[in-house]
Amino acid sequence: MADEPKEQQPSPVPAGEKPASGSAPASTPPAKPATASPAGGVPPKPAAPVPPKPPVQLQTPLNNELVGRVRAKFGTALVEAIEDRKQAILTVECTKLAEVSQYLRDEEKFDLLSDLTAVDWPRREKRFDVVLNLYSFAKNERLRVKARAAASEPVPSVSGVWPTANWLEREAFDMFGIVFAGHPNLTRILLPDEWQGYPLRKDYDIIEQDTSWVKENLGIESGQ
Amino acid sequence: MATDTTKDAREKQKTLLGADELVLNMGPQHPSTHGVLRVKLKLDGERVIGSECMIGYLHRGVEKIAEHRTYQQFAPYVDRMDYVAAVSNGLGYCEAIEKLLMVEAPPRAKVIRTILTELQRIASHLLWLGTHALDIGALTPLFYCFREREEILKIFEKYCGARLTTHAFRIGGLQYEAYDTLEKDVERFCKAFESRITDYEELLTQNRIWLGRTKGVGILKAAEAIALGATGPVLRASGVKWDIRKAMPYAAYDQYKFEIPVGTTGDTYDRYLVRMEEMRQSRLICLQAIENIPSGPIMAKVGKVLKPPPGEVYHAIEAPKGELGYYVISDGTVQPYRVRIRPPSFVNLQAFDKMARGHLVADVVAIIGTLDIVLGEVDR
Amino acid sequence: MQAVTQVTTEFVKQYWAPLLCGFAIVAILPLIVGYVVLVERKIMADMQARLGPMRVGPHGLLQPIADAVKLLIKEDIIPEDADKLVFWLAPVLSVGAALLAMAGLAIGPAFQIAKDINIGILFVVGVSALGIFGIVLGGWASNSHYSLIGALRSSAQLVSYETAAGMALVSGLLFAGTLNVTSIVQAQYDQGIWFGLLAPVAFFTYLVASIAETNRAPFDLPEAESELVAGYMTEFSGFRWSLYFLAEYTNMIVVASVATTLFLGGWLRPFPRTHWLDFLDFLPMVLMTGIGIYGLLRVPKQPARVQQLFMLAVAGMCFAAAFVLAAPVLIPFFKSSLIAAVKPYHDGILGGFWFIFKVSLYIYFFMWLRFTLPRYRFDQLMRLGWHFLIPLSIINVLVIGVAMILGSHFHLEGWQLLLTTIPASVLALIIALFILNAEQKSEPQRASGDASDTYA
Amino acid sequence: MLDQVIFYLFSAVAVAGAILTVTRRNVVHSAIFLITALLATAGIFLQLRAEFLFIVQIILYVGGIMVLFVFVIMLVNLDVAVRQLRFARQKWVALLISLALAAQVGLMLWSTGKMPGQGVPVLSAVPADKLPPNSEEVAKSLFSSYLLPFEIASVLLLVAMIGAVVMAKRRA
Repeated sequence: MADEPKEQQPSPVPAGEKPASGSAPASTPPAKPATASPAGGVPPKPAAPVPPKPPVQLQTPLNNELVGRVRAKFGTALVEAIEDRKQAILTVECTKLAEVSQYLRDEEKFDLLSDLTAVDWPRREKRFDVVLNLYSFAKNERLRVKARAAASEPVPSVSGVWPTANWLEREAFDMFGIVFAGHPNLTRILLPDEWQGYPLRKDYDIIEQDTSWVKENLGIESGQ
Repeated sequence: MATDTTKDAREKQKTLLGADELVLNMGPQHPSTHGVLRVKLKLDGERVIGSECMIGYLHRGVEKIAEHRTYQQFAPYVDRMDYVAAVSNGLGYCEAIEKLLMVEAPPRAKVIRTILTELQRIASHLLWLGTHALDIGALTPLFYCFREREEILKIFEKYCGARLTTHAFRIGGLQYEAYDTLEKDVERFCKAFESRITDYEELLTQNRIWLGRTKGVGILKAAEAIALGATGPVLRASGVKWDIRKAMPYAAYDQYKFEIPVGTTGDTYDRYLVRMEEMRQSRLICLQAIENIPSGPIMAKVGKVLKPPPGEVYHAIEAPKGELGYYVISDGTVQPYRVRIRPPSFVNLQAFDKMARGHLVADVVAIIGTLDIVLGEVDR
Repeated sequence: MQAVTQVTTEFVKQYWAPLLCGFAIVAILPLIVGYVVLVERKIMADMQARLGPMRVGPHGLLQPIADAVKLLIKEDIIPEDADKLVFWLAPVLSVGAALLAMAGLAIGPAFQIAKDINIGILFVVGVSALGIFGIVLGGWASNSHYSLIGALRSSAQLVSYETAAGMALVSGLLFAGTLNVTSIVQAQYDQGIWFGLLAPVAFFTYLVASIAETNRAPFDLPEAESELVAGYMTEFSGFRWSLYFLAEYTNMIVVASVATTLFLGGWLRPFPRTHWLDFLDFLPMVLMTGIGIYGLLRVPKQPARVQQLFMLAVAGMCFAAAFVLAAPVLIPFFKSSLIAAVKPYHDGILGGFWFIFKVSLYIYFFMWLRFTLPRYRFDQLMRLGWHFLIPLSIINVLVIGVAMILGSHFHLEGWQLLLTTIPASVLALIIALFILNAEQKSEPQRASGDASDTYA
Repeated sequence: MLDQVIFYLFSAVAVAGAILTVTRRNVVHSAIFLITALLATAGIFLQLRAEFLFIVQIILYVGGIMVLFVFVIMLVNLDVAVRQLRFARQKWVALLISLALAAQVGLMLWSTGKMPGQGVPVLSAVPADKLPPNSEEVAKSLFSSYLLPFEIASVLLLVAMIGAVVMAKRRA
């Protein structure tokens, strides 16, 4: 993660959200994956050299008061605190997720759980990110909390903290197979209960399906 | 005398045979579940003592599709989620990707986006009003609402050629310049709409039956609404004055004056009033916006192939139904690594059980209506 | 064998006229109901800023026939777990009761099947109430929860509102002093005033209760489509469904006829004894001619040749009807000697016209309410019935009785009776509202406990 | 002749309905046959020119009481009823009572010497227009000669009604 920061693209609109990181273009030349061709005319040639270069660093460490307080309270349970495109992201120890959530809701007034979802990084040791998007009415501020979990590792459920997590965790279970410990009713929500496989995992192909289920319940060879 | 005998009947049924619990399966094909929602109701007589929403009948794996399309290719798909408010969906997606790309749409594009999105909000609320009234048994408002919605859809059609799934916006701005009479059309609609909305209110707002059917039904207190993650009119009717258009302005909303209507008790009637007032406010926004559409380009400088720098962004807009959030992760390639859509209907529907308990079957219908869900968005 | 033949001939000889009328009703009523539905759809369309059926025939005039054919040739579906016998019986019961009730009605002074039965209006009310069995048994036999709830709602609703309707009828009957349909109308002629004016509260109560009894909006809970799909009719399709439909609309006609007979002066024209209003006798003729002329004007605007011809035929029928209606009114002008001979036709035709006119107005009111109002919830419906309408109708009977005694004490007649009955009605209304208010004040603590019984 | 045919028709329907009522396993079917029996009885009343009784029978028994019966039956779990024995222990009592009833009726017919077949006097047709108006006559006898019994019955019903309301209120 800790790469040299570099600005990649001059933002066309000055008022736009500039990358929070450094301002000067550094070692690599401006790659411009999205070339500033006026209203799109010529195919953007410079797009070609992008892939080989190392990923651009827009994520900077975040160190504001909130992070300070969380770090003071939970110490090493706060794995990382970064900012990406001006959006705060805290990564916490998976086992501590429920306590941190409780703290964030009660002490830091993040009373709305906007969203809870997961991301699959199959090549990582702990392949899942459980992502919570929080909002605080009092501060008018959003916060993203992440917890990394291995495939079989149960993640503490936050449905006790925010009841809205109930369905959202069910959906994450449905789509990724992440088990949330302490969830009152962890069943599939969008897919049929007997479905095999977790479709949003990266190793689940886009045309893959539970063939036996389809045959048995729909009486057809394939749902495709 | 009839009272006593029927009471006896119920008493007998409870004590002698213990057959007092009735499980009623509502949907997925039922006139008032607004699509393919299936609700299992546990009834005591006609009183709901428990409920379970079963969803997923319209699940198409939109988030999975997103991972296999380029950023631009995926844009039309989002229209198919909340298909009665496609423009809002498109706006949220385009702005999220713009944030990811760190570009901003030019001012002219922003204003036109705002106009169309607010028209879409009116259209979505009109559809809600018509179907909600129909659920409660008032046949006529539905047709009036469709009459007005038709006008809005005509404007969309003139602008981009599509009425329902418009794909009106592009990442970085707009594809089409506003057509010549856009301002005039919008103005004509807005002028006429004022009296039309008064007509609807005359039909319903003071109607005794309407009051009886909506007041005190499906109460959601502010604390409960927040805990259940409800957003949009559902949250505002509970008395929380929170609208993303004001709290974290996007598009051109910071330039216009409008009020955020809030309710007090959080019952179905309050949600009705809030949405009615929101339509009025949207109308005012449209009128303000058409007065001064800045000139200039309509497209920011973005390439034909979009490769946002790696990283992630969460962007939420105030869709007609509530907070519509897009959480997009880029790995630097032309396809998004992950697109998570935070659907307002899905989260709001979770409040259904809380709201329906203790009410009658007839109220269940009113409560489903008042949540204003679209199953395409719930199931994605 | 001979005995059977003898009995049959005896029977036919004695009752050929009512039998014929009965056949006529059974044969024609479905058609009438079909066109009532068409009119309802057209009115609804007009109120909702659209056109309604336009495809079959000019202005959709043949739509009812197309609908009927469609319903008849539909597949007859009986659910697997249904109780076959009851499922078969229920719609027949429903429609049978409704048709039987028609027998007691007098459409004009000339047309009545069960002539001069002593219990007249009671017969109509009692027999039409039997239709409830069709609904209840049909709902039960379908073996579906929606149907069962619809049936339960229906029976509870009917039992509750029948009381109010019956009491309202009693108020009206107090003025008539008889149950016989013909005599009731005659009494209104003698008094020179409709009983609906003398007892407005009773008329209002009956109006509301009759909407509830026929399961029409805003009291259409047994078949509330947004809640119960179609209530007791959910599992019925095709022909059986159309029987229910026929029963519902026939019931509408029946209650409208009862109300017309008792409260709106039956077949009497407005102000039957005011002679300077005699020109009203020409109204039916003029009305029919007007419709005919309008039809003629519309002929060239029809898109297809067939449709033009059909429209022409409709106009022709209107003119023919106008001619029939005009004959008894006009003949005396030319040949005064024929007055006596023509009189029965004169009264019969004009009476029939006015009766049907009033019934149509009543049904129009039903429709109007349906398009305007949302639906009541079941507990609200029951509360309205038991807490307001029933007390109101009972009190109304009491005070109307007192008013009549007072009236006869002061030798008041006809319009003068209004002097006592209007204050009485107002009094009844005030007392009922007072009771309702008192009920509502004690309501909150009950509602919180949620022990209120929906079916009570 | 016609009158007799109609009478025996109605009687047969009533008797058959009554028998089927007690022999059917399905409670709803029993109710339907009970309704049939009641309607047939009403028909006999009508044939006897007792129009008022006819309509009272229909409105009260068929339209009122039977609706509530059916209402109750539908709420009851039918399987339980089916499993129960049709004729429980009371069958001897029932037999005794019905025998007594039959004897009573027979005795009455015997004593008046009007056994069926010796001419049925109750069926002699009186021309309809000769009869006094039915409901008026009922009203007159109720409110003049039978005023006291009528009032006692009314008070009894009122007491029952109030009692039921009070009990219901206490439960609720």
